[in-house]
Amino acid sequence: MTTQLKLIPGHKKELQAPPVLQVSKLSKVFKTGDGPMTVLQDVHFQVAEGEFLCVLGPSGCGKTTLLNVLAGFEKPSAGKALLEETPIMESGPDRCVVFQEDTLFPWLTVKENIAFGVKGLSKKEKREKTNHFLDLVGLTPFGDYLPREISGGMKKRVSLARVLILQPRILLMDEPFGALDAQTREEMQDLLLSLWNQFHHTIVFITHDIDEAVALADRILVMQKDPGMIAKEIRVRLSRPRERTESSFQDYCKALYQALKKPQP
Amino acid sequence: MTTQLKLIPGHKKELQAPPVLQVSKLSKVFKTGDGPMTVLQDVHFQVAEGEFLCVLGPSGCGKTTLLNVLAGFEKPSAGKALLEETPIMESGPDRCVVFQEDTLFPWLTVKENIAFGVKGLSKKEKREKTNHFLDLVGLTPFGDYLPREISGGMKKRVSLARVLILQPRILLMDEPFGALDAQTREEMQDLLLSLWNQFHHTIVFITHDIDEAVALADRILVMQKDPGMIAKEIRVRLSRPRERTESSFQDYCKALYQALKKPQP
Amino acid sequence: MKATQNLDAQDGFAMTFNKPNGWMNSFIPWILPALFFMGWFLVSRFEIIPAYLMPSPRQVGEAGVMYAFGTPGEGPYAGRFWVDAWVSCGRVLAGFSLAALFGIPLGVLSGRVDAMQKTLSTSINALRAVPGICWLPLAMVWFGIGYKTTLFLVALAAFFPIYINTAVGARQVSPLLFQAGAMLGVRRMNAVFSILLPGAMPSILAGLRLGLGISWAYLVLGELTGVPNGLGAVIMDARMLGRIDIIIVGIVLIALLGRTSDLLLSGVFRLCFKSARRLA
Amino acid sequence: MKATQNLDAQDGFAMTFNKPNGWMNSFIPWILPALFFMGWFLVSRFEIIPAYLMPSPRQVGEAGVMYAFGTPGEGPYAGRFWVDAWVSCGRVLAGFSLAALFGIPLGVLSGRVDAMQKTLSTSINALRAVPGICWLPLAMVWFGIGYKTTLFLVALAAFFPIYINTAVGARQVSPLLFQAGAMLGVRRMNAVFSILLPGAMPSILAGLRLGLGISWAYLVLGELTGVPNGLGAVIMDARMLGRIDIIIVGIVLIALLGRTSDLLLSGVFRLCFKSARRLA
Amino acid sequence: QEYKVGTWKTAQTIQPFYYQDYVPEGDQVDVFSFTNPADQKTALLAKSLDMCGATLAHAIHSASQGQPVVVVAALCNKCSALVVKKDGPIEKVEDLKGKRIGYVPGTMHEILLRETLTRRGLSPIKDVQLLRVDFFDMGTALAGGGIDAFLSGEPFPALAVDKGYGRILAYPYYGDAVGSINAGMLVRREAIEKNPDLVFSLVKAHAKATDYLNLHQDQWLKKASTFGTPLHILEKAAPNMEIAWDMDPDFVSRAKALGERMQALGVIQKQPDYDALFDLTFVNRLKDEGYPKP
Ligand SMILES: Nc1ncnc2c1ncn2[C@@H]1O[C@H](COP(=O)(O)OP(=O)(O)OP(=O)(O)O)[C@@H](O)[C@H]1O
Ligand SMILES: Nc1ncnc2c1ncn2[C@@H]1O[C@H](COP(=O)(O)OP(=O)(O)OP(=O)(O)O)[C@@H](O)[C@H]1O
Ligand SMILES: [Mg+2]
Ligand SMILES: [Mg+2]
Repeated sequence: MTTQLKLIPGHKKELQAPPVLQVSKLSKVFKTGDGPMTVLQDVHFQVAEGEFLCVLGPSGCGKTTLLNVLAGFEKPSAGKALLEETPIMESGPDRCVVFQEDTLFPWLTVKENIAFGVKGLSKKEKREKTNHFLDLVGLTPFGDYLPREISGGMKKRVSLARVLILQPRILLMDEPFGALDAQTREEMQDLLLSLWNQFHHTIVFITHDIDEAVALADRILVMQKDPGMIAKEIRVRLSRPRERTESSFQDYCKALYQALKKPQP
Repeated sequence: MTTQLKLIPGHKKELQAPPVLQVSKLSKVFKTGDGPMTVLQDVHFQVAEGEFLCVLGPSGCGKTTLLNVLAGFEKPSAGKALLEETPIMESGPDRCVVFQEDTLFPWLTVKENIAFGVKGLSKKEKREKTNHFLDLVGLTPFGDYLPREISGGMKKRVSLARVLILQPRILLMDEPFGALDAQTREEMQDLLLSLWNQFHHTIVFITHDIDEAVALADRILVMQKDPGMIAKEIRVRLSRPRERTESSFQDYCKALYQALKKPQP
Repeated sequence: MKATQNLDAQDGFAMTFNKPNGWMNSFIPWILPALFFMGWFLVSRFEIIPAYLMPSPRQVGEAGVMYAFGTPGEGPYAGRFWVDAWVSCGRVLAGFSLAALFGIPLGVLSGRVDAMQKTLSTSINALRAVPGICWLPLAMVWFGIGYKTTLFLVALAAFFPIYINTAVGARQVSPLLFQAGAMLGVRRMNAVFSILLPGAMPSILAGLRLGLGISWAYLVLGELTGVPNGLGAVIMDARMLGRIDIIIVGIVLIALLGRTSDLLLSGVFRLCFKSARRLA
Repeated sequence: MKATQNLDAQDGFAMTFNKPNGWMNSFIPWILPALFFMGWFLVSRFEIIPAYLMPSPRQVGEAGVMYAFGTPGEGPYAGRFWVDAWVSCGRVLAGFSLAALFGIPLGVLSGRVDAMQKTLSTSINALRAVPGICWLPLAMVWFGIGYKTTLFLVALAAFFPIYINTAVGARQVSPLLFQAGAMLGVRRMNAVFSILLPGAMPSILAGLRLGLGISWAYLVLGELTGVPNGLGAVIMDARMLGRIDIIIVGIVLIALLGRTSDLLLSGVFRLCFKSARRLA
Repeated sequence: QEYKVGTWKTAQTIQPFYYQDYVPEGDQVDVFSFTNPADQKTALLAKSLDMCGATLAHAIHSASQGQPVVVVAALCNKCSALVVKKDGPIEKVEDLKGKRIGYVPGTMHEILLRETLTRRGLSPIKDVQLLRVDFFDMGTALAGGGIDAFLSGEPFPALAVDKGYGRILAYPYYGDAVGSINAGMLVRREAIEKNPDLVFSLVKAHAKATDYLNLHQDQWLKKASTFGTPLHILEKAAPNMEIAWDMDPDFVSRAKALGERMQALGVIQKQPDYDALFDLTFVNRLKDEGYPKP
């Protein structure tokens, strides 16, 4: 595991590092039966090394589409998406995605799903590493279950574990905790934060939950709909751990609530 | 439509009506490969005519199982579930369910899905009624789309519309808004409340979202896990419309937050 | 909001093609037959295989024209095509319908009722390996010679894929859909028609299409004995007399009829059933 | 947390059965054959159909014993079974493997590449309606008489269901799984083996099972000409001589071998592939 | 009265198609065509047919299995030929040593082939390689080089000659044994017992049709060509085809010789009762009635 830890350039965080991800004037137009449809328009932002960025927006505003471009699944129609100055062309294990939908491999057990992307380790190391991350997401008793035998919430945890195990530089997360109950969701948020503190991933986290965004993010991009654009950018200047009951927390929530409401007529 | 409105005994609400649903000492044990598994144990509660009851509990505590018993999909292992003194044997359009999973018929359009359960109306009446409820859930432009062509959130709205159109006495809702973004969720909550005011359904609403429970319910049952039991019952004595920012609202939230945390060691 | 089904576009595995336009679309399916034909033409043009073994396209064309448009008496098989095609279509349709009549209900039962599945599957899976020709002597004893035996053989062959695919399809319909139906007031048997069959439709249609193809393929066997005409009978006669040209005419005609009936079947189902139109 | 797959229990449509215990489970599949056998026994016991048309179980049994255990020369077919079964199994295996070798890759291509689908589907859908016997004269010209022709005919018949089912299965694998794979570092061609084939496995296995059944059924055709032995050859000889008892022995043996090979195929796949074991 | 008759669609088995002209006024003859004697016989036994054609080998085989069939008239004689590759090295039967020969086990033609070989001092087991090939595929196999020779019935030999790849090496008729007998008309025993007049009507029609066609060979071949074989091939084959109806004790003794060969080969286990299998009463009754008129 040590070899891989070296790959995570956590130390760079202190230096004023250049942005890891740069999105400039990005637009995405889909051809549909009813003609072209602009889903993203002139989206422009940067993500710094080790930053926790949340993208908050209503359903259908293009959050997943944006993520797909960053992940390399979709090409931009206009503008650029750069990973350290290089245009993003392909997906790969340096930019891991936790999908909104269930994308576990149904023919693999929980353990096998988690171990799927691990390469270049001995069998034993691989097993140990898998068990470690299985434990991290609290699924130790369910390692040999198949995806169809566990609940939706548990599936999400497996999805998280199978990318965390790759210790990617950049984590792209698409409403990963949307399907969890309030309590588990908070646990998972705490877990994610602790892992982030440990490994210094750069995280782009998509959510439609205001509380969640405030609890997690260094910075929040509020997206509007039709076409998908960034309506507002809010830097969350709260120390961690954050307390939901604090009034400063609530202030951020209210501000975001307003920001989300505004563009609607 | 008038004929069906008569069926809704909204006027009874004023009289001290007997409970519509009575659940007493209900247990449910599933046989699994690893032996029997007690999912529900000694669950005991009543629902009055026209009441809005929320069941709040963590993932996997047995909420869906409880609902399945009330809907008539599962038989209790012990104890009773009575609908107006009669044991619940079968499911039927008097107890409509909005499921947690997607259960739209994939070969029917949005409109056809909504009209599916409507019986005994002329074609024209049926069409008008369908359009009315399509409008109620804000999907008028999407009437001719297929389920696979609309988003997860929109599917939930269709699921709601297709049972609302039957104007059932009892609505059983299993985390219906869990998949919606914060804003749309609030809209839907408002919509549900306004419909409830209009038609006086008796509602059993399952959620894992504390805010949602407080915003909606007359009474909240907090469930605990392993085995599924009712840990606490809280009557929400707030006038409607309720404001999330009010401190009394927040007090209820905190109380529930505590109640959910407690049983865990 | 319409999310187009772009199976090939995004997944990084399948090659991405520019959507061919309409003209291309109706052209592409003919590439393979055209190539094949060219090969055949060249082979016979340069007499790589002697004509008595592999008749030339011209010979086959002439035999085909004679078969289709000759006046009866002008030569063997002259002008018989229309009657043959007509009766054969009738027999295929009848046999196929019979197979569907048994295959779909039994398949639905097997797919949904465990005990039924257990009772039938072993026997049916064993029987489907039995060569059709083995049944011919038995069918003649059971049904006499003629139409009924023909029907039985064609129906038997088509039964297996229809039954198997219907069972698979019926098994895959989600129990949640039945719950939803029950909750919306669909009562027991009704659920078969309003939920089970539509839900299993893609699989059922696939089974029917396979079955229809096999019906044509077994026509030869069905018309081997006791019926005076039909495409299958002509093919067997031609085989008996070593008329390879007529056999090739038969191949082409049955391939055409098979494909046409396949398109018709799909078309009719799409026309009649929402589920066939909208699923898969 | 294990949610058992209770397709039948909850849905209000399918009948609910108490799970039959192990003893019952292995008993039920034999009900139908037993009933059938009893009917046959009674029919011949009371001579409802004369024995020369429908041999009695005893006669067939004797013919079967002679075929399997007789010493060569003791009578026609005596003791030939073991050699016949051995060579026929070999031919079926070879033809079936050949069909899988072409059918699976072409099916995968057709399922995932639109242009491929367009190029192949019309031709293949047309050809699958062509009776197998039509290919016999052509196959003899192409491959000469003997093993190769046998192989071709068996493989051709098995090809269609394998190809079609693989294509359907490949088409249904969710593009999201490929995205997930790509994100986890699975590179292009690798995705075929680690995602596409496992995802399409239930459908592929169904196709292979159908194909294997058809391989057996077409053995008769494959062994009609040019090979000296084999179950198909025996059946055709028996047919030529009108030995219905031997034909019935053939039916039973091929049904048994077909079923056995079907179970073996499923078993081997379940053993070798997680996806076959764990998906439906 | 209705008659159902089965036959092959070949020139030498064509007579049933003419029965209609020779049955009593108002009677109806339905002719069903088959490709295989076993199918016809099964249909006969299942009472789907009143009479059908069958090779004598098949009739003997059926009778030896105890099936209640009776031959009541001859159908055709000759019709067989041993064919080799046109430009091949084989000039006489002896040259077949070491060659591959196509045959169908259990048939007339197998017996004739073995007879031919043995008479020329070749052992069918040691000296040649017999290869199972369906009759209909023999021509293709010979042309393609898969086999060096085959023995089968017309029109395949004539066809092979006409198409230019085949040459007739020998005709397998030997007067002192099986001779040139080939096929006969079969009925159920029960029909003879219960309804001899019906059988007689058919035999009579058969005889008249046969004689008519023998007199009008052009019509015979023209009709036969409608089955699919070109006329000029049939004309070449004609000398090797003999349609017939009469049976005499000599005919039966040749059949016995055939039966013996079959038993020696193991095709049948025991000899049938030839007196029961061949019923000459119908042809004799016909002759007693003064047919054919001189
Ligand atoms: N491949 C596609 N072709 C056409 N339209 C598409 C495609 N993918 C997405 N869209 C459309 O783009 C819009 C934005 O979709 P997207 O999935 O990015 O929204 P989202 O913000 O992720 O919503 P949600 O919160 O519901 O997941 C939607 O209207 C969707 O229908
Ligand atoms: N048919 C069944 N057989 C066996 N176990 C079952 C069955 N249905 C549910 N369970 C188990 O019962 C427990 C409760 O399940 P249930 O679906 O009722 O939970 P829930 O509260 O609805 O959870 P969630 O919030 O995730 O929907 C789970 O552990 C589940 O695995
Ligand atoms: Mg999304
Ligand atoms: Mg639930």
